[in-house]
Amino acid sequence: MTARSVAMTIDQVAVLFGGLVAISDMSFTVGEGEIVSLIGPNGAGKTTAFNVMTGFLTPSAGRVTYQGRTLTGLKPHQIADLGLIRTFQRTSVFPNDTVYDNILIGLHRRGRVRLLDAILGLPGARASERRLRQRASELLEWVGLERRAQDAAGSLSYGEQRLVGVALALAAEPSMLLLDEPVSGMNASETHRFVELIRSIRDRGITILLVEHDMPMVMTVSDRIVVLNYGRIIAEGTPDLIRNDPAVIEAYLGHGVGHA
Amino acid sequence: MSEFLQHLINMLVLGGTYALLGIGLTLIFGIMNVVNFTHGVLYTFGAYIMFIVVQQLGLNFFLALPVAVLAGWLLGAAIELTLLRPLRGSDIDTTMLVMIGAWIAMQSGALWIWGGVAKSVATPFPEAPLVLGPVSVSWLRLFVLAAAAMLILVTYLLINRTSLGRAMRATFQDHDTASLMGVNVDMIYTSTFAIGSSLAAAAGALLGPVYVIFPQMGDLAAVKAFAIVILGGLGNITGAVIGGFILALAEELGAGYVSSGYRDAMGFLIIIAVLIFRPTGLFARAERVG
Amino acid sequence: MLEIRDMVCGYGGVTALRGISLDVKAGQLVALIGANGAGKSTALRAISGLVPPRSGQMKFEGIDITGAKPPRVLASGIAHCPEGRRVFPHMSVEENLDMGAYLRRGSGEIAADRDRIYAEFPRLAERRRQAAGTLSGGEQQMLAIGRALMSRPRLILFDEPSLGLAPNIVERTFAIIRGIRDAGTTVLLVEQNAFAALEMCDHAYLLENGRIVLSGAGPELIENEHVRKAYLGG
Amino acid sequence: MRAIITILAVAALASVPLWLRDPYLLNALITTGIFVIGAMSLNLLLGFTGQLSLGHIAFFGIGAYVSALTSLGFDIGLPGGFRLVHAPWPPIIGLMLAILVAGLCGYFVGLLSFRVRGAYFVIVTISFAEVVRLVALNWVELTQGPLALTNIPSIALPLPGFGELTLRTKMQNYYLVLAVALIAYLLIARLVHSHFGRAMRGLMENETLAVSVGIDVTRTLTIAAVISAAIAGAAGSLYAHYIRIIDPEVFAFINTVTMVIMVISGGKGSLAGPVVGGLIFGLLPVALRPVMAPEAQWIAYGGVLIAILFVLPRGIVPSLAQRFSRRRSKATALASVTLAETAAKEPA
Repeated sequence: MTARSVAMTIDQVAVLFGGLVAISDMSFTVGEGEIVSLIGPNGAGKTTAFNVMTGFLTPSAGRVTYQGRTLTGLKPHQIADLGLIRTFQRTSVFPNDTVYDNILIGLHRRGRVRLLDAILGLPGARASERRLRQRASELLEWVGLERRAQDAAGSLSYGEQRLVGVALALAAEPSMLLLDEPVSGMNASETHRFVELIRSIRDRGITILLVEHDMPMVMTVSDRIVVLNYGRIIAEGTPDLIRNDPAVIEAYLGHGVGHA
Repeated sequence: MSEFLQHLINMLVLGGTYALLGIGLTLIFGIMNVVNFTHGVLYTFGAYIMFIVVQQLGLNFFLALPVAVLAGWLLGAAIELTLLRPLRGSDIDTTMLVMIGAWIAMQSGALWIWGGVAKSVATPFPEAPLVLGPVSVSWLRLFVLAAAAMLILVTYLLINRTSLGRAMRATFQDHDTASLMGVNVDMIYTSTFAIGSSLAAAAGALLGPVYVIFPQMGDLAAVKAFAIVILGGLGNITGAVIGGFILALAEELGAGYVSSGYRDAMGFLIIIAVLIFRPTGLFARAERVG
Repeated sequence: MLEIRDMVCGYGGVTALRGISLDVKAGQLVALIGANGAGKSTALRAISGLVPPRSGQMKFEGIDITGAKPPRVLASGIAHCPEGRRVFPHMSVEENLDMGAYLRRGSGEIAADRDRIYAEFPRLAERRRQAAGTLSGGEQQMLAIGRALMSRPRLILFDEPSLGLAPNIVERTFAIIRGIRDAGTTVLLVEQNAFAALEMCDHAYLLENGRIVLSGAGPELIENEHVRKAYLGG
Repeated sequence: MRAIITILAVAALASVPLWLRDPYLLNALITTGIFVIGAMSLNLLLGFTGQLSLGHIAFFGIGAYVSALTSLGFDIGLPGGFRLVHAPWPPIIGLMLAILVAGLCGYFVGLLSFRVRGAYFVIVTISFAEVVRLVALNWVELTQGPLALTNIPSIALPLPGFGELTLRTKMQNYYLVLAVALIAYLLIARLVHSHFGRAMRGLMENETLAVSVGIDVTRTLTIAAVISAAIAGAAGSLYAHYIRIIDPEVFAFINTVTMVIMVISGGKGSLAGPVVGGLIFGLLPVALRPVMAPEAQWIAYGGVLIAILFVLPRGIVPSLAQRFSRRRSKATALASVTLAETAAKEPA
């Protein structure tokens, strides 16, 4: 690892559902500004790990720290306030709102004004609204959805909905972004554009943790890869290292997929 | 002490019918995810069937109970087929509001047909209660307890020992997969609603002669059924039986030692307390039929 | 055995299948491969009647089953082993197996079939009174397969049987599926693990965006340039 | 366009007492107006946060009782032999206190009941209203129980320099109700179009996602519950001082159902919905009275609720709006389809 400072530490985290072990003793770190991927077969505990990191699940043991703060006991919205923002595997949009309004909802953290100011329409609240609208337009442009701004988010294709999900997450001003299978359902050119987007996000100083099945995509974009199987880490390292790790090939990559 | 024993006896008698009410509601919620606001009306309906058969037709008291069960079954099936089947797949709020509409219409219908004057049913049991040491209990109430216990047992066996019951449990756990096993899910829904309704009607037919019969009698019964189901956990039959007895005990103690005016508040207070402190019901295995 | 012609199918405003035609010949193991969201699962759900088709025709052994509900499809001899196994978690192993025979009559024969499945999967026999939800993923997969067999189907639809299973269990599952075919039951298999599916099948169809774009024998498809690039990672 | 319709509607409503002389109809309009305010407050929860509260009448009734008791005074015994004596205060203070106390109750009920959702939430809210009703019925010393609180004074508006104006006539009360309704409407409109409104909408559409971008569920829903309860409390206060007699039946479940019907038929989640639905279902009984027995009316009531849910599940106002702007509605229709599809596809 390089001399980056550590953004997130996952320290001996375990999750049990009833008697079922979803994650056992998971430990790894993510450095500031790094792109790390978490891979492994379905049911290996990747999404569970995301849920623990973002407060949707309380781990049975161990702890997660982000920028020096222990996340245990914090609610999801409090964790979001620390700048740790995630996306979701399936449709992660507000389907009945326009794409533009989706982003405005995502800008919640930025747009807090006093309730009374908002109801009375005081200048402070109005100025804040103007700033939000400005910011929403910028974000739409960044992810390339400006032409879809006035369409209902639920009417978009899966690939576009994924982009809305990312724009929403970006609206929440993350310092670290957790992406849960962002390119599933995207075609090759959409995926290619998405990789560019991920890089441009990282270039703005945002740390990225990625869960993804699309191996070629993971291999191109990641600085480091963590491989999970049965709730345990079976390998960790650079894409080149992982591609050639016999344990990973046997448990996950299998026939030739690793050589993308 | 003897007063307390008397409360316990009353609790046993009441608890049986409450359990009957609760099982019907919990089945319908557990399997169909429908909050059945017509449950109380079916209770009222059962009581009026008792009144019609015994008082108006002059037939045997013991014959009236199976008639009420059958009538409840038919009315329940009719409600399911006309109101719920077309709304399959709608959200729970919509079916809940439709059930509220049906409740208003049916209760007003009862008021229209039978009027607001309370009716009573003559029973073949002796007036003099059975006295056992310090406590006494009327023969009618003993019969009610025995009949309720029998109906609960039949329902339990139906759910746990028959092929229909197995299909109901399978549908509750995963309706798509149940249909892949060849289960006619629509038929299961209709039967579930009909069975739940017939149990409510049976409870009404049993308690009607104990108290008096009037069109709004079902409202409190419905609330009690909700309290029981929440106590026992939605979809949990054993929980509903235990919940029925707990509610009866709380009411007896509340009426006996606090104030009789608050007897009927016990159900609501239990609902609020359980939902605040233990939202999945008192018995942890909440999501389960059987 | 199973003939599908121009089947169109979707949910609400979304069309998942845009007119597919395929044939499954008796005694074969036919694979349906494709990316996530290509419509593979929808195809199986349409065959078994969970999703009503918008248009097109389905025939099984010459009998029209277009638009038939699941119980009728099952009664005609098609069992569906759903994605994610979907055992009934609060029922015992034995009750799960009995659910598979829900439409059958004759408890003696059913018990005999159950014993055959226990003989095949001794783990299930050991756990016959245990709630299915407490089984491991692999055991649940065996139970789901056993349950599908309990209806004595002539065609079994398998939806992603390898999903979320450990590699060695996946291996075992595929061996069982081949065994089912070898014992004379026809199999239609939907699988994300394209390589494994192509290796073991007699015939395969490739589904992309709700359409069948390619079909042929397994080895043929493995050699196909497009398939190699898009699904085999090279 | 929308502003013009609103202004025209307000002008039309304001002109009513100038040409409508029938006191019976004016009376019906006033009580309807009071219930419309209640329906608007319910819509804030039901339509904008998606929480089906079926105990809403509790806040209305609490407002009515608080206001009545404030203006009537009371003398009750407390545990330990103490007595609490309250001398009558002006009704306008009663109105203020009604808003305050109802809002406070909304806060506590919200805090407790938003921990549970769906069917459970509905049942908690019903239970809450019933418990309040039973207290009103049984705490005879305070509320007179079933004997009702009578002779509640009319509201008097303080006019600086002129003393005060007691609202005795129907026309005066009509304008008071109209004014309060307008304030409530504007308040709700501002709220739902603000930052908070977006947070509420986000929670309603996709709670997990909303939480993940930093929206605090409890806080947002509680704010909505407080405002909703406070407005309902104001409506209750108007009711008490207009009818001048209240008994525990004000808490009857059927009154909540009436408000729900107003909201659902008009269109939940639309600002004008409860107004339109409220006017229809407030005045329908008046129109039906000469031709139908009361029981038959109630049967019709239940039947209409069912019919609306089958035929116009989205309500009158959204359905009309759809006709006027085809393009926008297409998008939403498509969106709801996609939503249904995801729901159908994703196993629970």
